[in-house]
Amino acid sequence: MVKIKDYGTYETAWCPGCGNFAILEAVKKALVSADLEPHQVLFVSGIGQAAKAPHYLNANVFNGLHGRSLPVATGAKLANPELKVIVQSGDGCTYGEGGNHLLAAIRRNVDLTMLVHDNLVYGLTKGQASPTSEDGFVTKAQPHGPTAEPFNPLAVAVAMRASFVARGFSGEVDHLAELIEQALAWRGFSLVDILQPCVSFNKVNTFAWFKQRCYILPADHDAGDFDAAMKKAYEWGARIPLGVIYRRESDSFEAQFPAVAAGPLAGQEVDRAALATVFNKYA
Amino acid sequence: MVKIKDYGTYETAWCPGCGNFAILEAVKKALVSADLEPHQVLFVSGIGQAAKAPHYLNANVFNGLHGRSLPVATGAKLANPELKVIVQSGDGCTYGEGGNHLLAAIRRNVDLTMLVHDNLVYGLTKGQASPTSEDGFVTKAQPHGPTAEPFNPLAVAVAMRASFVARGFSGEVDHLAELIEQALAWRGFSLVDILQPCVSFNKVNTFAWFKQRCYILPADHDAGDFDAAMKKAYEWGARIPLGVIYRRESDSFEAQFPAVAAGPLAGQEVDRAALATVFNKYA
Amino acid sequence: MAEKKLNVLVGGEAGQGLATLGPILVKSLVRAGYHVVVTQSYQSRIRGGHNTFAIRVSVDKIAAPREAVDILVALNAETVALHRGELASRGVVVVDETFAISGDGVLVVPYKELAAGRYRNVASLGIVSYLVGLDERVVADVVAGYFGKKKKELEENRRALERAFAWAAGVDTSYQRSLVAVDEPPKRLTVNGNEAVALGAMSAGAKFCPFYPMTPSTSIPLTLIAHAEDMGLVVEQAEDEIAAINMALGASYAGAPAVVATSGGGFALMVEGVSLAAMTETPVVVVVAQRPGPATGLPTRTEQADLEFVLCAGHGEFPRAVFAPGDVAECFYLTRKAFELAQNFQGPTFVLTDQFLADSYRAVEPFDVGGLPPVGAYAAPLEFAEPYARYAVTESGVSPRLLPGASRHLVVVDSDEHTEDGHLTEDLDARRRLADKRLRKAAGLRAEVIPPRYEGNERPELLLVSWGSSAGAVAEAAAALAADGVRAATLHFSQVWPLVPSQFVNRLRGAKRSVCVEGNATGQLARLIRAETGLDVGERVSRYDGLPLTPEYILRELKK
Amino acid sequence: MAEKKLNVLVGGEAGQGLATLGPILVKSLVRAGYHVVVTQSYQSRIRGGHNTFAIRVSVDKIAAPREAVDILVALNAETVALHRGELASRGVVVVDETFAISGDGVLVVPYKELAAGRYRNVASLGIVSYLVGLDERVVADVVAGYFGKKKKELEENRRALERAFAWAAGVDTSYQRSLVAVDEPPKRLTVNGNEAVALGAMSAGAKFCPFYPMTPSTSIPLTLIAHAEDMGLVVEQAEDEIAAINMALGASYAGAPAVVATSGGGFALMVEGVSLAAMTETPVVVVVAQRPGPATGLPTRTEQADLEFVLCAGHGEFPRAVFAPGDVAECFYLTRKAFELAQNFQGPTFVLTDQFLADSYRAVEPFDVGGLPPVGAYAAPLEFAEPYARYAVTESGVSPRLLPGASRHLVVVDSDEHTEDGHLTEDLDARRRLADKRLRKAAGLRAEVIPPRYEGNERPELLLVSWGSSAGAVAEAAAALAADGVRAATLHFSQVWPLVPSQFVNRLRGAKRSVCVEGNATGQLARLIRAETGLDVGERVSRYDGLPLTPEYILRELKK
Ligand SMILES: Cc1ncc(C[n+]2csc(CCOP(=O)(O)OP(=O)(O)O)c2C)c(N)n1
Ligand SMILES: Cc1ncc(C[n+]2csc(CCOP(=O)(O)OP(=O)(O)O)c2C)c(N)n1
Ligand code: SF4
Ligand code: SF4
Ligand SMILES: [Mg+2]
Ligand SMILES: [Mg+2]
Repeated sequence: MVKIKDYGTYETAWCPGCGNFAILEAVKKALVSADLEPHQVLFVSGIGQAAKAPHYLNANVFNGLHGRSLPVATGAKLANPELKVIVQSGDGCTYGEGGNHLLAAIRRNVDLTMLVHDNLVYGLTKGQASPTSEDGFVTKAQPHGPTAEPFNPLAVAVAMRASFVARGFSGEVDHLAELIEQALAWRGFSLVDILQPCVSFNKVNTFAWFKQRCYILPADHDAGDFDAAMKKAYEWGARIPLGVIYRRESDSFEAQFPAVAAGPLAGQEVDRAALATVFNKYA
Repeated sequence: MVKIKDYGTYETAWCPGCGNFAILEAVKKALVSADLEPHQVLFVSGIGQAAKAPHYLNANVFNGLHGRSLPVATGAKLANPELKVIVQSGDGCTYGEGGNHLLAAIRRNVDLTMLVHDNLVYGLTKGQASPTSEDGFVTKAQPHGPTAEPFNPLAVAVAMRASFVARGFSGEVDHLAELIEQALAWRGFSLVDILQPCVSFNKVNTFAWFKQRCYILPADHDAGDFDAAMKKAYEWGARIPLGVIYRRESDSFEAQFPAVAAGPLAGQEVDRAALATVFNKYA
Repeated sequence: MAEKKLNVLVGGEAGQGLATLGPILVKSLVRAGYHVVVTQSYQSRIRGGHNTFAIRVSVDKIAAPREAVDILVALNAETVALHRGELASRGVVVVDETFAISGDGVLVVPYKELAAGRYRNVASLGIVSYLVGLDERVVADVVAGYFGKKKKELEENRRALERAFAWAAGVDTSYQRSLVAVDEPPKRLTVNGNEAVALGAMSAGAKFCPFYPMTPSTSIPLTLIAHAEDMGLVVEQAEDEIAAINMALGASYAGAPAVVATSGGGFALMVEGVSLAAMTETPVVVVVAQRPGPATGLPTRTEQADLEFVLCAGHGEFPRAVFAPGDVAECFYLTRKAFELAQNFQGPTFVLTDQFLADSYRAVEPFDVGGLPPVGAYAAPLEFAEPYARYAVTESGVSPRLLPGASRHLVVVDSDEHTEDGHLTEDLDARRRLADKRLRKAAGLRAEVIPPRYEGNERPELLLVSWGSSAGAVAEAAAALAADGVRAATLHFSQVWPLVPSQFVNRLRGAKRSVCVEGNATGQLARLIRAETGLDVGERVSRYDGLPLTPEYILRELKK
Repeated sequence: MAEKKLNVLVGGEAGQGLATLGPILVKSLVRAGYHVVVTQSYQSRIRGGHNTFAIRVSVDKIAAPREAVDILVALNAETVALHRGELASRGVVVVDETFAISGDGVLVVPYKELAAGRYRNVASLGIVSYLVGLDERVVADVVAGYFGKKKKELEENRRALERAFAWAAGVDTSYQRSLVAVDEPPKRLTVNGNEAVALGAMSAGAKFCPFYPMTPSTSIPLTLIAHAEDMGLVVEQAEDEIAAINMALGASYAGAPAVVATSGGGFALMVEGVSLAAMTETPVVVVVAQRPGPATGLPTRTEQADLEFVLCAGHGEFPRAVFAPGDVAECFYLTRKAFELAQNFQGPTFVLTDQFLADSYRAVEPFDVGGLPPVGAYAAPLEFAEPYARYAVTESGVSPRLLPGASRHLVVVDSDEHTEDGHLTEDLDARRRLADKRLRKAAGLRAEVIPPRYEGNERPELLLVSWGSSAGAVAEAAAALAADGVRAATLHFSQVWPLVPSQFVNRLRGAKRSVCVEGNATGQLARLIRAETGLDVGERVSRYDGLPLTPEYILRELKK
């Protein structure tokens, strides 16, 4: 049985009061509930405050470039389908710089879990608007608020009939842990957008702001119903739903590659006879 | 009064029978109906067969990099809001390499028209699957068909509540010309996905295939209704709707920049007095 | 005895207010007539960790940071532990009483009596200001300017300052390190490298700056935004760096002089766009503020390791100009020059700085608005053949450039090889003609090169060769050697491409021993010089631990 | 009299079947025991325009294309107009009767009697095969292999071939250019540069190839896909080149030897990923098939202008190895070597080819499967300290590499500067130690460098220096000069980084006159040699009109 302490405790570089702490805790809880051992898990992240999270637990880690976590994760999963691959990064990283990879990951339906720490701001670079920043969110870079409308990741994911689309909140750790556990158990691509206060740069969407608005979706929300999901994806403002918004069984990406079905590529020797046959085709 | 011949006739590098010819014709018709003179218009394109289109008429042209037409167009429009800016490129260019820019352009709602020549294939590079290629579309690069689900540009655009979302077909030139004219008249970002046969590399979605399925949306389609639009965006297969799928008035992007409101930036001299005041702030 | 030079180091956690204290103290010092060189050292985090703000201040002109600390202002106990060893003799340490630190030169401050927690940084400001002999009114003025509109904050801070000055007046004079007063201080600006780049761009006529945030470049667009309304600028946060440079090219094509600023990783994403700028012959100024790599590296530290990368960035062959300012004033003037060349030669030009310079405040002579024509403004060509062809082949390689929409002439530009009228072609003769045309611009750029600056002994036994932000450290190291009787000289490149060997080979040949001093591990300038001249700059001083070169570091390495 | 060498040029529009005719003819010639050098020239369009497929064929080994055409097979009238001037004396032109072209050496073929429109290319194939003296059965076999499963097509093509041979047998023998027959032709492979790269990668143990299509690199992933099921490869089309290289790094980290292939513009987008490979110390082979730039340039033509770009690509400093195969066999073996070094030194290595070589079919000695150990396969380290640290500092700079998930040891890699265990750090001593560790790998790479190949006179009056795909043209030019009594020699680089000056400086010094022959405008190898040695390769032959270097071109330029 895996225990929380197997995942270790680390000093972090986060600000006291940051929502990242609770997300980290929820992630650990989910890993323990899923009975995953540290070496079975690979965390891939980009760059940002959120993207530091994998450094703060015991696991395999590939901390890559800003915006490029999903392609790395896709490659790793294809190379070793036995790894439980979890991507962790910020809203800027995932919906900004990395937007094109998110579209591709949803379409591919790779079996991995994407946790977006969504603080509606660029934290590490000191508070510029992120794609999810709301209208009128004033920063040094956006003195009159963002010039573009906010990106609604859930609506886009639902519109693409993504495999698993959920929203969590760092202020509901147990619920979040459960959500992550569901995402980990899901076969295919799972997107969990996690609302998170940034105490240093987001003075609008604070813990209290979220707390007041967030509610856990009732059991009767039909995550299999596209229209209902789209409606929930657009609920924002007075009330913000938490939970699995949309879910759709679909074919696994990896299964399309016979080599991947045979297990980790690293273990597969070059077939000399096959190679000779291939060479011969050019004779 | 502008005439079709003002837009010239050029030799093209397209295959005989390609849908691009009809799109070019429709574009010219729309420009003439809109009474736009060649020098008032700027075409921006990427790289691909579609992206060659602007070379085949008289206008200002910025033929840039594969996937990067939208940022160029955005910059040009901000620098000179008096230009009528039209972006023309392929499905690979716009939904593949350029996916992140499409998301950003929709969110920004820049006043420009994006015409996507959607032949469901990479033409210029000789027939690999594009993001819109259907399941089972076999190519040399996809011997068992694409590994990912097709991208539905209309659904994503509608989910993002894009300003103007439409679909045309190269086999309905007059309807297409009208659609483009509407897009040109629209204030804000207008996306026109144009179905187009590629006689060389797409032997599935042929002219006949499209012709059989495409129908013009009846007048009672309410393009202002999100749910109705989403439904139409997903209609594909036996029947494929043509026309304006979704429409939403929203604030103009350019208006947020006072300098842009004052006309072309090139004409604005550096204000020496203001500069002196700025310098003084550092004293 | 009053001091002519001092080195003040303020240290603490991120979030303790260094970023307020430091600039206010610096501006006060500059207003009081002193010269300054600031070195900021911070971590890639928002709260906690350990940051420092070091101010070297002097009555006379200075060019570099120094290592020995005269006054250490510790906002937390860790700062003392980390930096006590750097104290000069008679060095003073300013601590809070709760740190329970004592000893020679330790000034224990009862901060809780002076100000509430949030305002302690301003209390520290007051104390150190008193110790260096600043007039309270000067500091209070700067504080007022800083908190300007926030009435309540201003009030609290002002009170903290007052109390601190009052308390400091009562301490033993042995803690004082008063600077020699400057009578009738001349007006100077307090500007860091990034601000100077931004101001230079504005003065040159920049109208458009799309950006994606990346340390240490971000304050360039932020400075432009701060003045956007006054100056009629358009500054837009892009979805990524690829978008940023392509937006810049679109805007520039349509007539708006454009600049992008980023750091190594972001620049990597702009490389394809750089090649596009060259092919379409579109002016664009690209500022690369270097930080240690590879990859994310040390995002908040300094290095000079992207020289070769910037020189060779982009597929295909095309001319470019690369500037590497040696100080803050050069950040201003060379950014202007980069605009001028981008516009005149219609292509990409580069300004290569680094975190040290980007964040280094200096006292700068006021820029003379009258003497600064906007070089970036688009000037319509006086004549051109009709029908208009954007890429008309000319002797200089520069073609008359019109703007789309500005006349009935059509402006067609293409990333493919093209004919003179801008339309794509597969004609291989046209290819050669157009490639030659583009490459001919190199001659024009070469004619405008800023020669490297030679200073010191005419027949040196030691020549220090350097580029970019290390100018000051090298100059002061050479001065120290000269003071020790060494026949020393310096050869400094503020433009690193193109190089015109005839401008400097005799200097290299004339030195007995030459050493290339660079903030990188592999000696990139030395390699470049050899590539262009065949000459070997024999030895190297390298630094690549994330910190800027200092005179002391150079002298230590030279002795090895 | 039978010929020992011939030059056959087939020309026509895109869509007329050159891409079928050419490879079948080539394979037939190779099966008949001849050597070949193919040059493909095509436009960036799918139908129309003007394409050529040139086959130089010889009984003896040959290395380069030639300009004078012995047999011109014109699939359209335009081809005659464009290429008649290139005919050698006694040259033959094969045309359709509808072109209404006649004259000396013109063989007018009544194609409509031989085959329906779609099969005329195979009728042409039959005629030219007959003219060069190929056995009909050899050609028919290749045709059968080509159309393999498509029964009906095969039947029609076979009939066209038969009729063409029959018709050709009746024409005047003056049109024949029979090659000297090769008795018992040895078994050789017919492979082009891209195929050889792909086969080399497979043999080396490549398991993963993410790609985004880009001419002229696309047939590398396509060749891998064609054999993916047999060889257990994963080939996936990525959303863009940034994704491609990052997917490759993810897969490689997890144990799958990975390769990406692209051209200049796509490589520009991979530059940030290259730097990431270096920082995370992840093996990856990057193939860059060059084409003329800047920007989109001439997408289907050839050039050697991305040498400096590839050498300096990526922010920050790190070691790399860059190979530039001189022929198709080298494409195979050097790709293997690139895998070997990527795996052994844990970082990015490069294979730099170009459109000419990528598309150039050659007769290659069969690869000996027995003698080709999969170098790319991951080998677990024999020992390592515990707790496991991915970046344990070692003398060689290479750390024991484990795979994630393969054991209980955790494998942590980071794009930030990191400690030995892979976790991000801001410790500046660690920075220096880890940077030194990474840079130390350069020594290991240097020890493995393939020296440049020197051939010819030991005291040359003329030394031709070259790199990459121009090897053959330079060798044949030197041979022609030698035949004319010139004391000529060649110095050819198939590995262009690192350079080890001691391996070749004496050769440069020993030549009276040296000329650097490059497919670019600015002389990039010459500059690189000067950067590394201080030596000036005096003169240059440059070609940058999109066509490959030929012996004739070089000789003409040398005479200028
Ligand atoms: C290519 C590139 N561009 C920009 C950066 C600078 N950068 C680092 S983190 C960051 C934003 C982070 O925002 P987000 O992803 O929301 O994470 P947060 O810090 O808010 O958790 C940026 C722009 C970078 N590292 N690389
Ligand atoms: C950065 C980059 N990657 C790849 C290419 C090669 N390329 C040129 S066109 C094209 C695909 C075009 O497909 P699409 O946009 O659908 O246009 P179509 O030819 O089908 O009209 C590709 C991949 C390129 N020019 N630049
Ligand atoms: S800046 Fe914001 S997101 Fe980053 S650690 Fe601090 S509170 Fe958290
Ligand atoms: S390849 Fe397809 S899209 Fe391109 S010109 Fe030919 S038919 Fe049209
Ligand atoms: Mg964020
Ligand atoms: Mg297409």
